[in-house]
Amino acid sequence: MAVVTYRDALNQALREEMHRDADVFLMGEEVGVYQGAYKVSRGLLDEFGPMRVVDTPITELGFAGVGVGAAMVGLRPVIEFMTWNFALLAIDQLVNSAAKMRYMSNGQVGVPAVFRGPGGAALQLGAQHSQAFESWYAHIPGLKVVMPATPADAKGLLKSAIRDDDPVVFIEGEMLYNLKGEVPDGEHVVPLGKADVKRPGRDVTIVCHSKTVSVALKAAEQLAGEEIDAEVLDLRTIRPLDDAAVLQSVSRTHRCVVAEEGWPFAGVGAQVVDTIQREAFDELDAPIIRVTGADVPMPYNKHLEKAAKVDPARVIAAVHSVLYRD
Amino acid sequence: MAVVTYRDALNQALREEMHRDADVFLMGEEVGVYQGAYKVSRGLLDEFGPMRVVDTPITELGFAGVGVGAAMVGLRPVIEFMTWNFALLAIDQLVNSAAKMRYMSNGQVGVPAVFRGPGGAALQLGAQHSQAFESWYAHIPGLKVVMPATPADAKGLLKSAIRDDDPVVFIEGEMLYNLKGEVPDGEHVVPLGKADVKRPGRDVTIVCHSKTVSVALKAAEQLAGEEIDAEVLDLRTIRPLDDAAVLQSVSRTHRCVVAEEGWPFAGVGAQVVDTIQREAFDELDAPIIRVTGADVPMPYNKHLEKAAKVDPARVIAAVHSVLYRD
Amino acid sequence: QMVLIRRFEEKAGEAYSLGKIGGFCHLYIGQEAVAVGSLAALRADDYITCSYREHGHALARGISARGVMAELFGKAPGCSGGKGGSMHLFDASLGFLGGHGIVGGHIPLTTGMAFAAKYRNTDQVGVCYFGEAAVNNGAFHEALNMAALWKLPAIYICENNRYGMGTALERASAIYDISERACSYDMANEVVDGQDVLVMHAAMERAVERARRDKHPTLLEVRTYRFMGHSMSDPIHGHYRTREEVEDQRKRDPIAVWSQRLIEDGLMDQAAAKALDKEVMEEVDDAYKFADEAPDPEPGELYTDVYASTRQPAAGEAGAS
Amino acid sequence: QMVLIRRFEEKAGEAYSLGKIGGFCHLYIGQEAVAVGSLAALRADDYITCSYREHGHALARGISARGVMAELFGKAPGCSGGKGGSMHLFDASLGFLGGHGIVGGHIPLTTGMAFAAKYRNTDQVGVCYFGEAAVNNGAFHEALNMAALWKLPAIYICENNRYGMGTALERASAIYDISERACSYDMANEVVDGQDVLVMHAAMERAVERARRDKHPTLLEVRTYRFMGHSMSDPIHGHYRTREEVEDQRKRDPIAVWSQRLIEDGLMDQAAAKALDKEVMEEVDDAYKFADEAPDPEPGELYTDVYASTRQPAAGEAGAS
Ligand SMILES: Cc1ncc(C[n+]2csc(CCOP(=O)(O)OP(=O)(O)O)c2C)c(N)n1
Ligand SMILES: Cc1ncc(C[n+]2csc(CCOP(=O)(O)OP(=O)(O)O)c2C)c(N)n1
Ligand SMILES: [Mg+2]
Ligand SMILES: [Mg+2]
Repeated sequence: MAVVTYRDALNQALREEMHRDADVFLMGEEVGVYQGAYKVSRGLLDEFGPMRVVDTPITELGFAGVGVGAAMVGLRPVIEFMTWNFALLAIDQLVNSAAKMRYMSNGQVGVPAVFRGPGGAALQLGAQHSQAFESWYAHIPGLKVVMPATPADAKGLLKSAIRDDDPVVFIEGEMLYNLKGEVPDGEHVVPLGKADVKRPGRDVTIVCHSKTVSVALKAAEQLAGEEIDAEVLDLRTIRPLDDAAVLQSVSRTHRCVVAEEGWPFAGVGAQVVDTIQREAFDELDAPIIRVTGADVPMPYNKHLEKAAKVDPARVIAAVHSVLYRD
Repeated sequence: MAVVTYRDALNQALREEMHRDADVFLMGEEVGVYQGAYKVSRGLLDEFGPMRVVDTPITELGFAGVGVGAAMVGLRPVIEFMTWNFALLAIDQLVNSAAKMRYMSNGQVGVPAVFRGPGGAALQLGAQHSQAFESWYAHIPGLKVVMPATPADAKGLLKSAIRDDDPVVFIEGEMLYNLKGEVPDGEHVVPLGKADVKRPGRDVTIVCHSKTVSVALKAAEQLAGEEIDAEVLDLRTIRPLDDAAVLQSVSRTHRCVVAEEGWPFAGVGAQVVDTIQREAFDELDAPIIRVTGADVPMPYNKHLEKAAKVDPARVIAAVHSVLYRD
Repeated sequence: QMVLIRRFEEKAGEAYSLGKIGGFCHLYIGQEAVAVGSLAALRADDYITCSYREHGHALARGISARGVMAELFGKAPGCSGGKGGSMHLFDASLGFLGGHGIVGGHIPLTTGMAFAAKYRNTDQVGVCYFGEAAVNNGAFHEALNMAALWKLPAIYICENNRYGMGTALERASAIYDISERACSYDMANEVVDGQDVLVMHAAMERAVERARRDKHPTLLEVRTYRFMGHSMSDPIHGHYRTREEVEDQRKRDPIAVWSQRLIEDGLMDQAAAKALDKEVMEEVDDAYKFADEAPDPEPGELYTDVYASTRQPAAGEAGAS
Repeated sequence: QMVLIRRFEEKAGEAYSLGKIGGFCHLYIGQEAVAVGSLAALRADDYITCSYREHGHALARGISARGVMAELFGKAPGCSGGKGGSMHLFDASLGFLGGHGIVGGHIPLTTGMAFAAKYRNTDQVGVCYFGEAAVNNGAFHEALNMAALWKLPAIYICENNRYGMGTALERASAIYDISERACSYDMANEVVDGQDVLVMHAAMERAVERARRDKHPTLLEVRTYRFMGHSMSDPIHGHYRTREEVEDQRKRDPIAVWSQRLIEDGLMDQAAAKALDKEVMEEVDDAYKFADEAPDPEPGELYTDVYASTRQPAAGEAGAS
């Protein structure tokens, strides 16, 4: 097991898959000469050349469509959005082209493409650059949505996403790129659609994904000090959601908190709550509490920004309330 | 009270508001010479001229941005999307410009614009033309989302939306345009943010909006035959959601079904469920069941399409299950 | 082929009025020479995408009248299994990669297919058909810039029928000659008479050669005209154009132009023309009968082809609940 | 003013390295003559929008150094209350309608402001500043087409500094002369030397006259250069350009060009130049001190200005829960 950063884990996945399959190529803004806006693609241009590592103009709608078109005829594009905020310009191609092609064509034409890049907030990037859209993409039948929280998952899930025959929305975390963690050597693939217990526990289930996983783990540590044993369940894939894993955990703990970085209204957590109360109504000893980003555009000021984000304190408060400890 | 169609009610609202306020103008594809793709703007070009009823090129991103820009300097644009499916191309302007301008500018610059057009499915328009995106827009702080189900609400809510100082996403129903109903004569304004009990009942609450309101009413009628007295609560405004009205109804009926046209994952109904279980956990005698559109791109074949849509039978089945009658 | 398309569309219009075809239905009557003349210049392995007004292109590319008509009827043997519909005709085996419903949305797709041809170093060509109203859309601008920048074997065929729904070209575009838009991308361009199938064919052959051999994309502005309404719900001449204008344009009916020439050149006589028409009518009637009697897709088809795996994500069952 | 911007940006860079400014910070050093020369040709009631590289425009338009610096520090007295940040500077009273962070996104906004001017029949002008990389984006295409089609009083100023982040113009655009893109819209256009403030001013005055008097929009391609990295996190010359190129470009420093001329023309001497610089330095230091000591926004500000009514939608409280 080597310790690598989330960034390098993604870089390994790209390199390995491009070696494995000549149909895999990377396209996006600054992925080549600039080595990637966040250096995820460092070294790939030199290694694979400009036909397989393609710098594009700032035309998200256009190059997303190019990726879909190339995938329609059998290539396996990995389309990088510098951030998912900019992908709003391309969303018509993801929703109206990528997600529907297989269905409209009665299975004749699939779109084996991966759309990836960092989502959510970083530090003081302001309202237009600090948004989490996973619940949007997960709303769309035809798309899959993957959000790794650790270097090992980042590598293993990206490899699966590239090999998947359906369009995959792969949302990374800008704040996670420098996160270090152990990654199994050699071929390491993590299946899509499987949640992962990042910390087992008996008293309460904290459902989370992406950046909120480390927040939940921090909260769980502190809670352990209060004799509260929290289970941290990392969804990893948002669509298809691993309902079984969620229900299984909650039917053991009977209490649940759902944390996510995004806005509350119709977020991923709302779907998790719906599923739990529908399928495990009698298992619940308390209402499920969600912890989400504040329901406002992200402010620039660092204190306001901090207050808008999910932190261990708010997760702990939610756990206390589902345990009626407050 | 005059009986008018939903289409004409909208037309009246536009005409009256354009007479009332010279800053109000209508812009979009085919709104003028063609009299509106769905004839909602019939007669307005002749009455107000080409400066206030503006035909645009097929450039949703562009003319949505034009609307936002005009609103930033004080005009009150009503931007028509021929359908909300096409608005995906403009969504960057709604989310990154309209929804955030007031916040980013510290309250200096608001965007008093209305974006309107038909949403959801009609008949056999296929996968790209049959989508309901209300949960997407309602996810965004800074936007308001309004969806009238009757001619009276269509008129009253559109007038409120036009007078509102924030960007309003106003989603009509193509299948509702010919719906007839009584509309109060003279000035008729319906406030945003208020749900409406379309049918009072004691045994179960059916939360719905837009096209599912008539479906719920049909279901309620049949249920009455089985001695089940269903309350039909029309949300009318999706954001801000009238939580108080929902909670009030459910705490009387103790049982709830949530119906919506859109896809299930993180839909509007998921948010309603989250709110109810959080705020009225002990009031619930059964899990809340959602009835949604099938989780697939809309098929063209009419039988498959019918099977994909919400209908009274599925609402009734859901009511039976929350009443443990099956 | 032009006659086939004409008769097919007439029949489709008939079926629509009988309620056998639903949804939006955009007829190609008046523009037949564009699809027929241009597609004849392509190879079997080239890639084609169209807008929603694509019945003619589908037939000209070789999808059977039965396959297209059955799709319009939404039946299982339709070329998209009855799940796509009039706006979404597909036949991957012919490189016919859709009917697309979002104006301009398929232009970048074609750029991507041309990219794939270059990537794989084949000499395939990607061809995209769209209307003149689509050139004002950002997707057109972004897609053509990349095709020219990367020297891709793509051909963009703008079928300029003067109107986008009820909006005349000059009320939507700041310039009248769409072909001039090519200058923004330093792209080859030509204005073509779309009512003369031979002229269309010749221009297309030049474009195909540029793409296949020189890897240089082309923008063709094809001047044509829509004889019918925008879709079945639109009158032939609404508020936006006059009966006179339509009548006047009908004088240059592409089929008349063509048969006249054949007759002048002695390549065909009235009898042969009649025979051809009869033959075509039979094919169309057969297609109609086939479509009418064909089965609907199985109810279970509702949930297939959402993903490569037939399995539905959990939310799917919720939706069906 | 150019000197003010230069010193201000140097100070901002300093503050950034000290961690007093966070997020993305895009300096305007090297391009000062563009904002100063062009904005001087405008009237107080005209509308201006910019990209995220807008510190210079904000200062040139008259937002105080204190107001801009405090915003970069995220402080309450900042011109956007500390909630907007470096990329989102606003002062509605000056018609300075933002700093915008989505490349190309503000171009249609300006078209809308110009539309409003025409709608109200005032003779205001809408001016939009954006980089050369934005011209490949669909928003540019759609916005300029409408401005030309509707004859709106808009001026589109493309600050061509040769690079969009690490991508050279010629690697992103199929044509080198951006001004030629105007031909797609039959729009007036000009190529301007952006390093000479007087040349810039003269060109802008012509454009303003066309807009104000003739209601005819203009696309100005302004040739300039970015002396620093794309943002604070980007080295001055990364993999994408050479030190030599940067050094070479620095020879045409807009401030040197300008002061040299003044001195040649005897309008200024070295002493006066020094004095001016000193004065400016004091203003910038004052701004820095002010920003550093200024208070943060009240915690409650997190929830204000989301809607006109301060009241939050129910979901808001959920989010805060
Ligand atoms: C993005 C988008 N906006 C609007 C529509 C509605 N619409 C369908 S066809 C059409 C007109 C297109 O005209 P043109 O491109 O000239 O093609 P034609 O119909 O003349 O063949 C419009 C506005 C759409 N399908 N997509
Ligand atoms: C739609 C979109 N895509 C990508 C980005 C990321 N980005 C920010 S600035 C920039 C380069 C823009 O270059 P240019 O337009 O030339 O302006 P300059 O920075 O040179 O002033 C990019 C790619 C963005 N902000 N918006
Ligand atoms: Mg047309
Ligand atoms: Mg630049």
